[in-house]
Amino acid sequence: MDLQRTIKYESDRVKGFGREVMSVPGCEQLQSCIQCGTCSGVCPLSIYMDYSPRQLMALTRADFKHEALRSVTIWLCASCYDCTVECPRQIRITDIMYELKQRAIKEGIYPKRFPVPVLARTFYSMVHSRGRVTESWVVVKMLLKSNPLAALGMWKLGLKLLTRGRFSFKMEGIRQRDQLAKMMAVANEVDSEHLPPQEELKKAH
Amino acid sequence: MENVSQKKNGGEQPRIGFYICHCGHNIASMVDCADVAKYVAQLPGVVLSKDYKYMCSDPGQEMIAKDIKEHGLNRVVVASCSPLLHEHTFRNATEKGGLNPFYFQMVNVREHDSWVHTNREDATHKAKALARAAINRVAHHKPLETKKVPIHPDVLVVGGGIAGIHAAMTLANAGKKVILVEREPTIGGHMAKFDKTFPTLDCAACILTPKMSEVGSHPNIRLMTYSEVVKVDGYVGNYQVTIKRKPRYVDEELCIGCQECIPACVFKEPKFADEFNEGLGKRKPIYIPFPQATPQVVTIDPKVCLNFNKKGEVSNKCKKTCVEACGDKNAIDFTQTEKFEEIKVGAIIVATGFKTFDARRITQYGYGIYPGVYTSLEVERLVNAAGPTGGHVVLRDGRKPESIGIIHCVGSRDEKTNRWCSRVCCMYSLKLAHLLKEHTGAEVYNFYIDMRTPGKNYDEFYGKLLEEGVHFIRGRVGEVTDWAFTKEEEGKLVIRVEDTLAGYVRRIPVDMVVLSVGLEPQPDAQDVRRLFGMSCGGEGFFLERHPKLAPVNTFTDGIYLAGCCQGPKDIPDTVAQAGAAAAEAMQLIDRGYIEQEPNTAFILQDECCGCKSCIPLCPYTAIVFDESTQKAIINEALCKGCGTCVGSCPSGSIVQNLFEDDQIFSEIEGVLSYD
Amino acid sequence: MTEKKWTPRLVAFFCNWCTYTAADLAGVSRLKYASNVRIIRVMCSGRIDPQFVLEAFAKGADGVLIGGCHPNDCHYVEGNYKMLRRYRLLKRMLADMGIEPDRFRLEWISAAEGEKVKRVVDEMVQKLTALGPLAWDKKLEDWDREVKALEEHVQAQQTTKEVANA
Amino acid sequence: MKGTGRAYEESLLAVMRALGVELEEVEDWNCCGATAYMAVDEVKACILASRNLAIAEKMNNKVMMAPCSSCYLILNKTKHYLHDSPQVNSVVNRALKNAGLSYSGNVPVRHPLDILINDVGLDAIKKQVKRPLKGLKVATYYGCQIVRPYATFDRADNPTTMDRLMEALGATVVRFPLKTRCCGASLTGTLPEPGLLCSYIILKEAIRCGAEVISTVCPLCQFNLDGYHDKIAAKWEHVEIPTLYFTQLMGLAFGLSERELGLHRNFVPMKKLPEAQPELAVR
Repeated sequence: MDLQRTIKYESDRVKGFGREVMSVPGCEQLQSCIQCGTCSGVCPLSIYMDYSPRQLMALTRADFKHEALRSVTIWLCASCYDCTVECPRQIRITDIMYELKQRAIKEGIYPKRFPVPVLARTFYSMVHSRGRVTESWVVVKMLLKSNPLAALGMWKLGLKLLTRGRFSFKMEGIRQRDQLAKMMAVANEVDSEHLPPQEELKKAH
Repeated sequence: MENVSQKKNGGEQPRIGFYICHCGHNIASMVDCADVAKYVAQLPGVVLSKDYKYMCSDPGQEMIAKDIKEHGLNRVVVASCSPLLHEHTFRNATEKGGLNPFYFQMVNVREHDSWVHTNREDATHKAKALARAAINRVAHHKPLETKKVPIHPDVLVVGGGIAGIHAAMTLANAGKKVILVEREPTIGGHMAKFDKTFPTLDCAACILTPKMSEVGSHPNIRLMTYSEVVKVDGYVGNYQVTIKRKPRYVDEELCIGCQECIPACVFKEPKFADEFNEGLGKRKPIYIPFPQATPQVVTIDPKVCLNFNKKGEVSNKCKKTCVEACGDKNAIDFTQTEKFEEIKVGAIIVATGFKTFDARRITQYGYGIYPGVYTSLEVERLVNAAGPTGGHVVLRDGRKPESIGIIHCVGSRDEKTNRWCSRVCCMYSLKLAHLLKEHTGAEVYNFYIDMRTPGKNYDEFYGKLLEEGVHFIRGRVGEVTDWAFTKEEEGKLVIRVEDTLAGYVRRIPVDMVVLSVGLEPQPDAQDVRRLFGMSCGGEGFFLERHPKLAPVNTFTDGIYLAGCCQGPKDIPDTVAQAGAAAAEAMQLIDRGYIEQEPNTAFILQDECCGCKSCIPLCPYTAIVFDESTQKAIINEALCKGCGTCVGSCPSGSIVQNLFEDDQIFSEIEGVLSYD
Repeated sequence: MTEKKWTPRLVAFFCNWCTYTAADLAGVSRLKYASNVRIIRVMCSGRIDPQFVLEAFAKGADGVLIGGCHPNDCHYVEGNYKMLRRYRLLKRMLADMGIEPDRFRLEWISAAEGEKVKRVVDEMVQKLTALGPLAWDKKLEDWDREVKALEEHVQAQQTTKEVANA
Repeated sequence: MKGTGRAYEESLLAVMRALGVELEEVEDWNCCGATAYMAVDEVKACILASRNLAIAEKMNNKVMMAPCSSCYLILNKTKHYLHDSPQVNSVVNRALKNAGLSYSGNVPVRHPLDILINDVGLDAIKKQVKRPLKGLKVATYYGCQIVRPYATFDRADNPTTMDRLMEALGATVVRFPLKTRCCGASLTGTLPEPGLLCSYIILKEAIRCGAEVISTVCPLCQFNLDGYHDKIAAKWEHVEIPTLYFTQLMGLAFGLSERELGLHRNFVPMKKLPEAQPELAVR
């Protein structure tokens, strides 16, 4: 039997992480969490999570940054907002999940080959460059990046979609891409921390 | 202006003594008291300026009295807490020094300064400005006399729950005449519905009903059930209260409580939802809520009685078998109508109680959707031997539950419904867990956020429940549904919850769900508040004058609070509070008179131009027009001192004592002159 | 005293029963708000003479706040309505005199609303800071001077007329 | 909406045409920045959404109708952020300005369901019903994002707008406790098991409640509940029940053709269709 020490020392905390998250608009209420577990109780995905949403709130507030950002939980969140609506302290848990997802992507510490963040990034870059998404390409790119083998299993569904006119490989895009680019330029100015380029990400794993 | 005021005060130069209180660290930590005292010392008219640790203490008060004599002070200013708290104290100290008590002015540098600001420099600056204003103002003060008004010795108690019952009994036993008004047909309130009481598990009826019948027969108590207060006039010591007496169609004097009319009713079976049993049982149109109801008088419900039409008018369509059964007692009287009665009292105790949270508001717990979901109050009736099932716990479909989930904090500690902790739910949930286990032998699960058992022998009771094998799961339930995912869940109600201590999300199938509903203000609390001139806190419970030092007083003198109308509390606390309210009321009426703040207004007859614009403004019709002199006159006995007429007199000829124009102008100048 | 940055001066008239008590509650609850406010207690908002407001502005206040009981809740039945009537009129008059509407405000604050005292004071101080100093006392002086100059001018003209007539 | 949600677009346009509601596509719209995008950058998601809002405002429309739950949510969320957070507001406004756009917050973002019930009204809808869905048992499935978290036109815990709409069409609405439970759509593509389980539970429960068809308001939900029956059967059990857009059901009741409503694009076919009722059609 492998024994593991589970104790946490003060040095395991990244002091200020919780404060930082709680200073983001929409995440302030986390301060008043009473750890009642309603969020986990209503979450349809909590049955697959390593940390329950409640635990994730506690970890975040207590500055356990690495534990929180490495958690599968944030990638399992389907944004159904049930927790946000039910929380007796009106904590916007879904928004906090988004905040943690963003941080995990920025820091590049999400689980390896885990498809959700890859989808998010692929979706993101396509919108960034073209203004719209073409579902087929997102899915294909995502599968190739995360799990090429699984792609084979999806062909059947794809075929069905094609025959019903619901799936098209024609690239969608908006006409005024420059307009969007200008808008994004402002955001990039503000947000000096750009996404790490793909290569760096690969190195990180 | 200086000269004018001196002339008015008999030409006497003001010799002002100024004191600033540290209030321990409360003021001193944010305001540099010594600096303020130094600043005030150099203001005109100030003879003496001191800072002191606790001005309200005996030495503090004695210091004022001593300084007045030694330094020949004729004005006193104290900067400390709110005048609503200690103005009276320092006026007394001023009087002790041989001055008229109204030569005093108070500066609020705690509630309005040190407690609400964060920058010491700014707070000190503000304290100086406020002190300066008071120094300016006090120079214009005049000697005044308080008026003594006799007090009516009777007390009105509103609400006949355990709080009202105890308050009424305490007063009545002390020889005071009490009028107890209850809106329902019987007194007893919520407590009468309970089965057992925590933590001792003594039977609620056994300890309550003797008190109820004592109230019913006490020579000093006049019991008015099925009645409501509709109007309150007057002021402390002299209230005129109008009480509406609803028709119960039974003469309370003539009914002897034999209840022979009930079986005689044309409805052979009881078929109308019984309020006392939370709708779980049935009653007839003529009924007595429960066997020990006080008074022992039946009531006829015109909404369902056949002798009334839809509009509630007597139709005489029924055979009136009840009247027959009553025979020559002749107690049933269909001619009764709503009556209004005016009474006079000196003090009022408001004990109007609470309402339980409507569990339908939290749809995900399925109350009103799944028949297996009950409120805690319904379960109180289910486990009660006198309840609708004779104390047998059977579900609405007739089954006996094998597993029961009790959900705490339903409508408590929830920003979306009620923010506050209802204080009694943890303990009554434990009690119900015990009783349900005892009655059914079922597996009982308690779902709680935090277990709150702070009370004498309360935590021991929790320990006992743990030993009894009741399951405790720390987690607020997400949902109660009836869809099954596994075999074991089929035909059951499934509680989905995170067991936060074990760290798992769990699905627990049960037969019966008990929602421990919280306590909230009565739906008409706002109307009652207006009726009695009280305030409500943000959550809607009546506001006490001070949370620590005046917990049963309201902001209106002579009106006191008892029980859950002031906030959720358990029976011991309610009884203690009811006793306190009774003592406060006695303190008032036993003194025999009250001193009224001399802040009434008067009209300078030489300056009044007779325009009459003040007359319609007075809500108390205290201003009359003297046709012979063509001037308005204020009846001081009727004036309550609001000053509305003063603020609108076009010729400036009305003066309000304690709030004279000069005094306020000098205060305005004062707060703005220090920069 | 060292040279301090200008901060607005806010004079508040609070009724004894509701708003003054609410301010006490804010204190007891240790809510924190701007220290620029100076509270003056009156028994009822109905007591507040329009002259008090004018006097406050004239003596250098940058804003005036009036606090009374909510409608229907007045301790003296309807003093707050009387204040409301005066407030409406006074507000228009002040606007004519060049005082921005944000400088004069009436709020119903019940004894339970300590939080509202904080919010209203903070909001008002924020607005006053944005508006800058009113310095009405200086303006009044200017007006006095103008009026005086005008009077002198008229008088001088009259004198010249008289002289000419003579 | 040209992709997987194509049938929604077709049926929505057909139904709105029948009811006389004028629709105009937001010119050169861009992606709203839904769930996946939010995960990468919230502010940028808001910028994306605000571009659509700004264009809609420029086009002088009274209302912006967002038929997809995700878009509806994100556009509303952006409005909230712009209102509540000065930081977000300033960045977004600068971004808009840089692109020569502006948004004042005047155009409300509303869901077709909201517009149909509250503006068009059930009476007007009833008038269009030519083939009532008599006897058809419908489970109304709202999913997550239209009533959560910004429940503006219906209750978050127990929405009823679609129930009332279906009843107006003549259908029987079954009691369905999972009407707002998440379908897991945002996961199915990436983490099949949890996503599929969510769908499986919803389908199974709809059948248990006696429904013959699930009515949905969101292209993602429709795709998710409709598209994976074989996978669910392989993993758990065979649960087959058709999932239609509420607009498709409306169209059927209005007597529009199956082709017009894009019914052929659904995977699980609707077996039981309302029969034409000549006397009603004549009237």
